[in-house]
Amino acid sequence: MEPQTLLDDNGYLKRNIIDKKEFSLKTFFLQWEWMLVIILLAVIVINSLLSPYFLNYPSLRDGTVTFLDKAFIVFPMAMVMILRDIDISVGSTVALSSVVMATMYNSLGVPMELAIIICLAVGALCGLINGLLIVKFKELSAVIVTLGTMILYRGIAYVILEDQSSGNFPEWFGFFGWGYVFGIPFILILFIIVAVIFGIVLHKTTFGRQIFAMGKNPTASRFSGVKVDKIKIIVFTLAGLMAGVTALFLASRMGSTRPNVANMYELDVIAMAALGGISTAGGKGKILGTVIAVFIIGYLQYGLGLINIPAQTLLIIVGALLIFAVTVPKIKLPSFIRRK
Amino acid sequence: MPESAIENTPQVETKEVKVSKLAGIYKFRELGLLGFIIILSILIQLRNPSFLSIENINDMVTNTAILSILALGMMLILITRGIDLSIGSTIAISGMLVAQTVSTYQHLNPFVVILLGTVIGMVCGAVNGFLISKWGLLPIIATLAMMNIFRGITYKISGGEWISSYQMPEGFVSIATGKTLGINNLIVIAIIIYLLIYYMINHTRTGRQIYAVGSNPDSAKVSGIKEGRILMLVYTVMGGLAGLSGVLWVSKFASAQGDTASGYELTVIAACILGGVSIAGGSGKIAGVILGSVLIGILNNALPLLNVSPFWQTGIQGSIILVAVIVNTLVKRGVDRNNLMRRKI
Amino acid sequence: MTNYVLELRGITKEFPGVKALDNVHFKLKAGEIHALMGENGAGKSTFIKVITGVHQPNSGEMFLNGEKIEFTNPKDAEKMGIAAIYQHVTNYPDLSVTENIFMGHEKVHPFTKKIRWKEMHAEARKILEELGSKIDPKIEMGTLSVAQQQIVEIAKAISTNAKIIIMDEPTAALTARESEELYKITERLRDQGASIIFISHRFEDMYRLASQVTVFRDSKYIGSWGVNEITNDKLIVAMVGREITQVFPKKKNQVGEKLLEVKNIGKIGYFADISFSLKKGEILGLTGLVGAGRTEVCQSLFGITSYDRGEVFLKDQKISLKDPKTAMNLGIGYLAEDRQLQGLVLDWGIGRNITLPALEELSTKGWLNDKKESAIAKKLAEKVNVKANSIFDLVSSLSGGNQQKVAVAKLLTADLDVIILDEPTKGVDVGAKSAIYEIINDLATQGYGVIMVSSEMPEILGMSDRIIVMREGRITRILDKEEATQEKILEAAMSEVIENQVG
Amino acid sequence: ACTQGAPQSSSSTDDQGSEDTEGKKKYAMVFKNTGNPYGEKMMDGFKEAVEAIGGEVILRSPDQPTAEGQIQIIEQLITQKVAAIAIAGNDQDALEPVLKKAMDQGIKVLSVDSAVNANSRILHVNQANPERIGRIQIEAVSEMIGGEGQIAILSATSQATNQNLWIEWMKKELEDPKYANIELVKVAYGDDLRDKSVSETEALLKSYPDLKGIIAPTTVGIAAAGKVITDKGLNGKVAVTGLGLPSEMASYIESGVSPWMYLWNPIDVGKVAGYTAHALVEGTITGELGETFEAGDQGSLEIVEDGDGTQIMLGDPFKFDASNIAEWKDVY
Ligand SMILES: Nc1ncnc2c1ncn2[C@@H]1O[C@H](COP(=O)(O)OP(=O)(O)OP(=O)(O)O)[C@@H](O)[C@H]1O
Ligand SMILES: Nc1ncnc2c1ncn2[C@@H]1O[C@H](COP(=O)(O)OP(=O)(O)OP(=O)(O)O)[C@@H](O)[C@H]1O
Ligand SMILES: [Mg+2]
Ligand SMILES: [Mg+2]
Repeated sequence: MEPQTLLDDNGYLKRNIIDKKEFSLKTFFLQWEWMLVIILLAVIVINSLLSPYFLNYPSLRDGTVTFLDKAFIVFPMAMVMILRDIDISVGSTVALSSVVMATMYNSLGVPMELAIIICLAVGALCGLINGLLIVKFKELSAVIVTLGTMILYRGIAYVILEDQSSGNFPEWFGFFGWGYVFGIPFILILFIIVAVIFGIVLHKTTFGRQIFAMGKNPTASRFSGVKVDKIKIIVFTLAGLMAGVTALFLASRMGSTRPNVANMYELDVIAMAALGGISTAGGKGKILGTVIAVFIIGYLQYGLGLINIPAQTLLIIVGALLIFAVTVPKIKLPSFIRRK
Repeated sequence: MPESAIENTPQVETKEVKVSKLAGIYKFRELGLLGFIIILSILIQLRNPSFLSIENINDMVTNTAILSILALGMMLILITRGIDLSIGSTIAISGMLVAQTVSTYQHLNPFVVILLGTVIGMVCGAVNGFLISKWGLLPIIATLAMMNIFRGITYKISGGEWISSYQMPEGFVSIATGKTLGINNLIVIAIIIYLLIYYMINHTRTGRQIYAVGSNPDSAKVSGIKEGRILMLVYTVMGGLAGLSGVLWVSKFASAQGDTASGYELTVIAACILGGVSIAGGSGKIAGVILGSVLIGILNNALPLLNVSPFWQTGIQGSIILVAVIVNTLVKRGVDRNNLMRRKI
Repeated sequence: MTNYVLELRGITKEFPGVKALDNVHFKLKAGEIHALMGENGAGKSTFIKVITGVHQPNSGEMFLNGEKIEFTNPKDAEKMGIAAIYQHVTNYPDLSVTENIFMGHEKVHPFTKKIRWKEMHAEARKILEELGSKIDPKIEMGTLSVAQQQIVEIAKAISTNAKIIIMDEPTAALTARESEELYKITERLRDQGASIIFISHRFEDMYRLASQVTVFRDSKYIGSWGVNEITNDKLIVAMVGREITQVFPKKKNQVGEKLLEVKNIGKIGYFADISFSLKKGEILGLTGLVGAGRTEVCQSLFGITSYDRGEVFLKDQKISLKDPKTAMNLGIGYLAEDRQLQGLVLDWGIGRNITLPALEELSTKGWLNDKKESAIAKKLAEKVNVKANSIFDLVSSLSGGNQQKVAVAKLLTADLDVIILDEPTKGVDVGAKSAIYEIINDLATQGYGVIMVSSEMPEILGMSDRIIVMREGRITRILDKEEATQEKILEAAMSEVIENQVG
Repeated sequence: ACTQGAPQSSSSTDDQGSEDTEGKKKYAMVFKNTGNPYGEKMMDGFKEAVEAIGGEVILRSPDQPTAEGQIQIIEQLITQKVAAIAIAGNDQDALEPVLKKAMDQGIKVLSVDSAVNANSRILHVNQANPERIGRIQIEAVSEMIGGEGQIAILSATSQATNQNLWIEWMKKELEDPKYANIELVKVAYGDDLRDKSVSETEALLKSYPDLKGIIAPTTVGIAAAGKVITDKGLNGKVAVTGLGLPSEMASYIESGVSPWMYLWNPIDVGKVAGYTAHALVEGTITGELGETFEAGDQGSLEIVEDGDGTQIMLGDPFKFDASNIAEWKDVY
């Protein structure tokens, strides 16, 4: 479209700057999320062909439950990655918050309802500490701080529970990991609710916009009055809080917990976020993509598990998928469909 | 900053030398870390007198040698704003292949074996480098994926079996246990690597270009530096060092397993960042990285010596790492502030 | 034909959606200083990048000493003796000054290829001294101010012993004195046989240096003249396509009551004893040499960095400036010196950049309001006259001057009393400059207090009601409009005497 | 509408399809982690037994030794409607809910090698009596060091339940007056990591210069201890024993660093697991105390008591020494 030029009152050249985005089918369909949808469909089709047990509701339902626990952390991790940071302490946070919860309940006689709240609070507190350290010591990056707290938080969990596992939760606590509402797993319902909330916060609020701005240019954001420190602290606290949520589900699914649970969860979570189109280079990504990515990796592992592929082959396949999925958008498409 | 290089080329006037030496000490950014290590050592020594015995120091240095070799490679990568999560798997794959080779060809020359492991590692590193420089994948993602793939391949080629010490010829095991000039081979190899890398990053163009690419990739392009080549180089070098470490690891422990060095990449990265290498790229010095490795080596050595409850070890390790980086930061800040105070306004 | 060292014919360069160069020509004689002028976005920087091989043209030919050449990367150009100082400083903040100067052509031992640090440091020091600068070549580049970095860039170009040197707005960040140094160096280079292409928005640069001037407008070649053949007015018409009668607008602002009062603020290592006041409707010029500390003072008034001592009063209320948001809420706005790093999110569209500081005001309870946002962005982008098609155009695709306009537009979103502008016209063409002056004047007329940091003497003299001169972190003089002259300012900027006048 | 446990619609799906098209029943074994030769041998034995009884075998292990990984695998096995699951648990308690789910759907669950708690299994196949394992190692070390001196234990991780149980028994055995001159100075944990086990061994030697013997009831630990003693030239001064793979320990047994050590045959353990699973599926046994059944080439086995649950107990661990190590080192 040619810009119109005209003269204003003072005789200056005046431009008309367009403020409506034209809807373009091309850009719409060149979104990364379509690619993910295609991969997800491919995974489902291949799984159905490979295993007769895959494509039926009970199987999909139970399969979904097996991988959703850590998926809660993907959303705040996406935010952290958009901020060009990384949080590798989330696995340890899961361990610590579940261990504290179990200890509160079993050793200190705290009612389970309160213990659950404490679990979430401990998670959030771990995240808050990460955030505060990162903001106070800017010379250290988030990797350094969370590498330290990763070891520390798990260490505290060991100090608390030593070599014991702690369980004996009340019957109803099993509902988190094993319960159904109208035949739909409770964890799935909660996952979708959390996904929607995070999606809205990240894409529809000023808070989300500011996160993207910080990811693209933290200095300019600060100069533009974005409260960069506050936002960082909130995002890391959210990561901790969601680790607390994961801790609940994990403890519920295992009926107990131990200091060594959720080992290396952070890498799984980062892989899901990356597959979902969240760039660790910052400033880019959508929640929708991460949701699809969670299901891609989850169903891939589940489906291949149903035909009893050995774990080592699974490692190779997941690694290759990650490379494939991240590479495809970089392949030079013919110019007529290349994205801008 | 080639500060160390500067210090090596004395100024014309003696007076200026003094001034720059003094400034050099202030400029030594890892002062806090060094101080921390010294204080920590004294405290440990007070609790267990065998800590600073020759034998223990020798054990400690030997056990830290492999870590420090890997940390230097990781430093190069961090300087270019990258990261390599696949090195644990590279160690495993190279260790496993080399162990399988020597168990079949018992009379292979140790140098050939070392070379073989290094080459295997370089191939792995080159794959990372290729994905990152040619396909433009982000380092964390590419190496995360390759971490899985290399590990999976290691399990596949081993078929779940381990290669045990009875299958390894004496010559191979002595790579790590033998001595040269009375010094353990691991230490000798580590020192050779330090010197090579020191020379490379401070005295060759390519070395400086590594810093340039990390400091400002865009202007590196404008200066005609081939970023892709540099990235390819650092990942290949890292792979080579990991491959070498794989040989040393297997030789040292006289056993090759599929899960060798699983998760070791985080220890290596911890050593680098303790040593003041910036994750944001562009800066990092050998002296710092060696200090960082030493601190981790001390922790690994001293916690068992101090009879610390196993349940407290992880927590103590985490707190010390955190405290060390924070102390180092505070000291740096203090030094900077001091420099500012002395500036005339 | 052969008396041209460099000739370009029919160069066209397209970026997706923009034709940055449209069939342009250029001829450079041996030993000449050739000025290249044109509005922001005319395509000058792109043209330079085509010459140095950063960009490859879509069509057109290039001849070096009569021979046809093609460069595929900047290294090729460097080998052929072409060096460039790019508009946006391209340096290595973590490396030493010496390395920045010699990057890509380090001195190495012929056999061992070992880098010769000693020689390089010595040579770097020599070049810097020739440039009249005392920068220590061993210091880290990142610790230097923008202007000092610019000097290093120049040193870098000199160090290659290039036959053709291209300077893209080298004086944009320099003060008059430093510019004078640069002129001398440029002339010396010419006398030693180099040919120089010089891009600047400052006419005095052109008159002082160039013998030939070529003008681009809207990506097209307009013409090439001997500097003596063409009048200033004609040149402006060639550049802008219309006449600009007056660069500095007639001042209509009324200076009112006191707005901001700064009492003895200081920050260790940066500045000390800074006291001044700012009145409603006043334009307060802040000038000084490179590194005088103007930026630091301004940034601590905006809450970016903190001052260690002293007090600041706004409308007689003592204020504490924790962070930029607090400052903005109190009514203080700041236009950053380095627009690429501090001012803009380059990967974002114009619209999002403009609304970033005002997101909270434009939203309802934290919810983004796209319509309102777009409307405001459009209004402001048009107000500062950004050369763009839509508010969704990426800022990174704009020319330097147009980026600056976007940065100015960001300030206009907030409800401010005090506006601090750090080098607001750096790299901005005559047309846009007068538009920015107009805006500044409007702001003052509306009752804003404006602090304008500038290194350009005419701008300071032409715009300010009062002028503060800083030197090495202290205020050396505060001058009223009437008494201010170029000489007095220079004297205050360079003299040892400190007159602690509190205005 | 809120329910816990699978909704009605699907909880009864197991009856129509627990048999595959070919009519072969599926027997699954889940080991702790992949790439572990001990586990591979056990799975080999399991496979042999299942094939002997005409079933279809599924061998699975997660890539890391975690309970989370095993839970996922068990869910997948439930969906595949296997007939039986034999599991070497990574955590005693954490598998309870998912294994209960499996049992609710009619799958026979037994644990093998490292037990899961009594609620989450029908019975356990125990490779050797923990009491015997514990006591025998003290007897061995006492013999090696001539009945007096300091000894230390180098274990796997501090939460490895197997090892902890054995260590308990070792301590009980030490209470016997005949060991009055033996002092257990420390229990160290090498986390089954080579580098950590080496550091721990070195620290033991330095902190207790008079140390005479090291018991390491874990493969990585005993091999690392053997290696350190060899490298430091302490062969003859410090004796190493414990539980380890013959292949890993061959050099040290041949050199005398470890005069002898123990282990059972993982292949046999796997076989017994296979036959036991078959007996459970066929209904020959129900897991009650006192039941007996024929386990192929493993002979007749009886179900005995084990705390709250029941188990099948294999014989004493096997002793590997210089006389027999050569023939075993290539086996496992
Ligand atoms: N990489 C790019 N991608 C897209 N468009 C670009 C790119 N670089 C420059 N342009 C466009 O090319 C045109 C010419 O820009 P250029 O930077 O050459 O202008 P200039 O004459 O140097 O202006 P100024 O004086 O403001 O620096 C502008 O419209 C700009 O938006
Ligand atoms: N002696 C010095 N050593 C190192 N850096 C210095 C020195 N003096 C000044 N600087 C640098 O200069 C800056 C202070 O100058 P500032 O940029 O605030 O000045 P300015 O007057 O705005 O100059 P400019 O024209 O560069 O914007 C400091 O941030 C500091 O980095
Ligand atoms: Mg330009
Ligand atoms: Mg400034």
